[in-house]
Amino acid sequence: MRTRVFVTLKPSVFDPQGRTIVEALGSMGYGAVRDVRQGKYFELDVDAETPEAARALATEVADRLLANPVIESYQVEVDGETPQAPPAEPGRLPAKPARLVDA
Amino acid sequence: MRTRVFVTLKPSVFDPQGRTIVEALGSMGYGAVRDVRQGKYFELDVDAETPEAARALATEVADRLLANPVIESYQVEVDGETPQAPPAEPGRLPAKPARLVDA
Amino acid sequence: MIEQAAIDAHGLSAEEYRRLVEILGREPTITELGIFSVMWSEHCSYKSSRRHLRRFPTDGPRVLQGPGENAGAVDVGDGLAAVFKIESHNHPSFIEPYQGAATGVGGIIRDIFTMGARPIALLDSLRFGALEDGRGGTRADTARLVDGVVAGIAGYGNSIGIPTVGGEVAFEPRYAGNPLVNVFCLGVAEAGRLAKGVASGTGNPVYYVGAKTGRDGIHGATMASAEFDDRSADNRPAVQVGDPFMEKLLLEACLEVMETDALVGIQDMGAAGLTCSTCEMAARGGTGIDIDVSRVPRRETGMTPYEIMLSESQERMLLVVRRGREAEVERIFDKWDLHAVRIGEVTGDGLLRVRDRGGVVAEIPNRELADAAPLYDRPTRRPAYLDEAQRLDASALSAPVDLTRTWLDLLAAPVIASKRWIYRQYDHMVRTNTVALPGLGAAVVRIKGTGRALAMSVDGNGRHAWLDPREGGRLAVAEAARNVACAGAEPIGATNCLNFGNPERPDIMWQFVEAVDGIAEGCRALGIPITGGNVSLYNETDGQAIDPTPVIGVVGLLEDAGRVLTRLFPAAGLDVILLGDSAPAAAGADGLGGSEYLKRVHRLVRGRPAAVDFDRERALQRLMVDAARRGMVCSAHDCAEGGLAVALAECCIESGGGGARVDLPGPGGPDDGFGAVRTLFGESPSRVIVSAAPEGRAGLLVLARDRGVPAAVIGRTGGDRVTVSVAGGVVADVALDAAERAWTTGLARHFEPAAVRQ
Amino acid sequence: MKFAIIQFPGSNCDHDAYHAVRHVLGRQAEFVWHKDSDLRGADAVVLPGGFSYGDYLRTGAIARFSPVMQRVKAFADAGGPVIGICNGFQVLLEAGLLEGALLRNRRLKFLCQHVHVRVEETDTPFSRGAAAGQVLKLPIAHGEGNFHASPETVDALEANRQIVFRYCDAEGAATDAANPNGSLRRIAGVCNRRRNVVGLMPHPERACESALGSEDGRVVLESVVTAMAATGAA
Ligand SMILES: Nc1ncnc2c1ncn2[C@@H]1O[C@H](COP(=O)(O)OP(=O)(O)O)[C@@H](O)[C@H]1O
Ligand SMILES: [Mg+2]
Repeated sequence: MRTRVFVTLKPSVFDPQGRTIVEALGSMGYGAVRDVRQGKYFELDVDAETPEAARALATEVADRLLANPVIESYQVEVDGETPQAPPAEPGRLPAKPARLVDA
Repeated sequence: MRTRVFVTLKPSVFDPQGRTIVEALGSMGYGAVRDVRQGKYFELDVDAETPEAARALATEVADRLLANPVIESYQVEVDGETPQAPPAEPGRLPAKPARLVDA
Repeated sequence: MIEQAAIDAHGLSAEEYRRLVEILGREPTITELGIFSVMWSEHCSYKSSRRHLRRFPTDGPRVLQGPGENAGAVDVGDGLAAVFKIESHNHPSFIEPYQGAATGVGGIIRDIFTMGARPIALLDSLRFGALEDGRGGTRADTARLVDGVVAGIAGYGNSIGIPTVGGEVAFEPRYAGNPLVNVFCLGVAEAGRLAKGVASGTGNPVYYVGAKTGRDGIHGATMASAEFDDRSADNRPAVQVGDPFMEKLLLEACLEVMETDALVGIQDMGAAGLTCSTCEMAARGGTGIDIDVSRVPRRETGMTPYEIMLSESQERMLLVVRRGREAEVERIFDKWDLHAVRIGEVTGDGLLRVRDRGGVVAEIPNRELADAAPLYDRPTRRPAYLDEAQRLDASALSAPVDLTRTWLDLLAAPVIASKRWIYRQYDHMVRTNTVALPGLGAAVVRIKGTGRALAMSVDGNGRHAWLDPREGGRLAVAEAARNVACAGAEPIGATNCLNFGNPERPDIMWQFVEAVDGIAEGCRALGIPITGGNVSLYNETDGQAIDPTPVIGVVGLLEDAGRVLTRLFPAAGLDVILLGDSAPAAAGADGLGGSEYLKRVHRLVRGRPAAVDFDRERALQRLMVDAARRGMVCSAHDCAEGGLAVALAECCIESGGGGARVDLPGPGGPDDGFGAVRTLFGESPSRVIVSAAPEGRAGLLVLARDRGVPAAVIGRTGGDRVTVSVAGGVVADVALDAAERAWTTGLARHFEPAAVRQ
Repeated sequence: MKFAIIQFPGSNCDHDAYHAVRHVLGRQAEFVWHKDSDLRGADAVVLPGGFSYGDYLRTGAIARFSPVMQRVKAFADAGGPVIGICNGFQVLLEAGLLEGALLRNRRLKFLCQHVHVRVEETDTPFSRGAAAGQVLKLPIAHGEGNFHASPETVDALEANRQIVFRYCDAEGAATDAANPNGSLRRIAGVCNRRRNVVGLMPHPERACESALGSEDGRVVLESVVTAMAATGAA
């Protein structure tokens, strides 16, 4: 089952890469890009019966390996799973991550 | 306007990070995770009137800077925008990215 | 009115608070309370250690800058100065190994270029829990820590382009909950142009340059002075992400500014950030400083003056510039896409005045703030464990039957085995000065434009110090200096990093005082001045203190970079000569106390480490330097962990000389069954294995006799085996490739397959 | 004969290249800041190693947009010799002056060590001084040197003899063990079709003096000197 994990630096943590990218974009004439934060994106192929089981496994894996809970938050998404509140519009991630784990 | 860009290695490109993660997971007892591909995830704050304008700008930026077309594909998402075909089920990314640029 | 709760929260004692009110002549504002709390923290004020550090010898003919500035400096000829210092980043590295180690590297590099020196070398001294058994933490935990710390040092050092050319690493159970990450940095400056962290010249503008200020590490300084417990999770927001790219720009821009004479003073913002840099610079200049925090570039919104003053955001510098030269300085920073902001000016009133949009939020006499921190003479008591721990009766043990197996086993011990897995993750060649690669002995970098080179070694054995803190300090000085002398360099200066537990515990304080005295004795005896250092206390987790760990960094000068020596036997058919005592003591535990052999074979940490005789040590080191200068020897390696047998194998491994066959004198007296063990694996100090060609040999033996250094030709290089006999009888004999295999895989095998969390 | 050494923010082997050219080879060298828009009449251009822009986003991804790169491109289009070392190689790939890309090393770790490469092609300005098949001992120091390109591209590189350096063992044998980073077909360095632009991961400028463990890198830099001498610039 295809499962996605998004890992981002906690909002309070400085993101040097993002800052450098914004500045580069500025000098390239893309001043309209006001801010950039860079994170990691993982596509997992999980062997699970149900989306719920896939989510549980992916969450555990994200927690133990994919994300560094000290400075990062993560969010898990499973194909064919109806997301938790807040209900998202079609075709996009919830504006606020469905399950933001802020260890 | 909040815009997201996902950059992933093309399927044809070997992903040493993903491979290492799968192996590590295997040794940690997570054999159920059959495959992992690691990509990059960017959150852009774009100054634009419409979602369409934001997408256009983000796409240009992804194309010129954020992704390397030789090895990577990217996908752009804009808050409050209805995605292009294939229509996606609620709350998840289209199984095939909406606009996969495979230069 | 400040409540008691606030005072406690800031870790100020009632006495300290009384002193603070007395200095101000009134109750402090909350911003002032915060400022005092960080300046008077152990980390910034050295209140427990300062009076003891005064016992270090700190002057000598070459000393250009002793303790007190951002780093020390010694004269290395040609009008140049070597600027160096060592710093710890232990607590942050435990909380977040990669970022903690990375920002530690960034911090010490700033200390060096702040002095106007171009950093050219880094060394790292690391301590972790046991890799081989899970005591005090699982192997996996330790492996992950090591992996993260090494990656963090590499990530920062490689990016900024300063080679990490050497270091040391050890694994002991007592570091499991509190690893040590000490980083040494050395730079080269024009002796006449050392920059100082001083604010002088009333009316001169004060500039802020570098990264924007965020809520990073607020109370980081006090955190680094508080024991860990389960609540230390709450400190996690104090974790910072290093930005080596920003620091690279800062480094280049600051050195460019220093080329001009527009700069009055400069200091980096490290622990206690803007607070520490402003008040220390003014205190040194005997001036006042007046800044407005509303001009400080901020990364986050709604930051209070308190937060801005206490923030420990990385990669920030404070400069005092000559009035009228502002444009010039700003232009240089602009070139590097850095934006220097004028945040205030130097005043004559001796006060640190902090404003927010004009309004005064803090006003503190600088000198008192910087220098009047209460100093403590903490009580000491000899630890109860010592009597038992120091007792070692060899006759109660059974000596191993197969010494060859013991030998191989020791070669595979993580502390002895090749550290290649670590140093090949470090760019140790950038700047093309590295004339002795890591893994070959002391690190040696040439000084371009001169014929000279500098050798460096960082050493310290916590196990020795735990068994005898004073001797541990003496041994650390002796080994670091010996390593440098073995490269052919004359030791000319030292720095130290003192890693201990909670100084409020008398037994810990005793360890500290003893170690300091041992280091002082050693440096005096060898004539090596201490030009600076760092103290890291409260290295405890849940009441469990680390092994007392004094780490010494010694810098040596090679007049001729072309004459550098390494451990490697360069060819077959050379004489193998042992400098120093070859005959082990007849009986007893000499050389076995606290040894790697005892730990590995008998699982014992016991006895007294063999004492250094500094007359012998000095004679040996002077002999080494002269012999190297005169080209009498082809290689040199000191006997350290694992003793003579391990050192001999290390001279052969990966060398061009093949193996070696040596014969050693037996114990002078009745053998208690441990004679051969002591000869092979005993760790008595002041011994060096050299190789020499026939021409060099004769001269060396004469020179050694004149200097009163025992020198014995014990064998020859060559063949594909390493063989040791005692009094004519072979006691251990190993195939070189087997020894090589044990030594090269001993550490690396704990980290394959490539580790986790990228 | 003058070398231009490009300095990007974060370049850190710029002074090493300068030292090798100026003090070892005894040739003229000048630094060119990335914001400059002229190459000071240099006869050859060096893009040095390091971490331009911290290697943030992707190695070389941001540096490629520096103003000076337009000049470098024009210089290359006019047939001028350009060499990219390590990060410089990565910049040339991102800028499209060379074909392919560099991924993370297969074992993910940064690697600093001496390796051996075989000189596959001797008709580039940076290899003409070497003998075909000559084995060079050079240092590498990178975390992302794992050369990759589509099968078609690699076949084209082979067909056009654009693979200039390949990892090998000390005897020149093509073994997988000798491939430090997992590069496709053990590619350590390539050139463009016109053969005047060369990029490689190993550091020849770190191997120009015996005191540093190898002098094998000299031939790479000396080649371009003779190449230019041949064209009259000397
Ligand atoms: N953490 C490390 N980082 C870099 N180099 C290291 C590290 N640990 C050990 N080394 C290198 O490995 C070699 C052996 O280290 P060590 O066993 O401490 O030598 P010695 O016993 O002579 O002090 C030295 O050249 C040292 O610089
Ligand atoms: Mg050592």
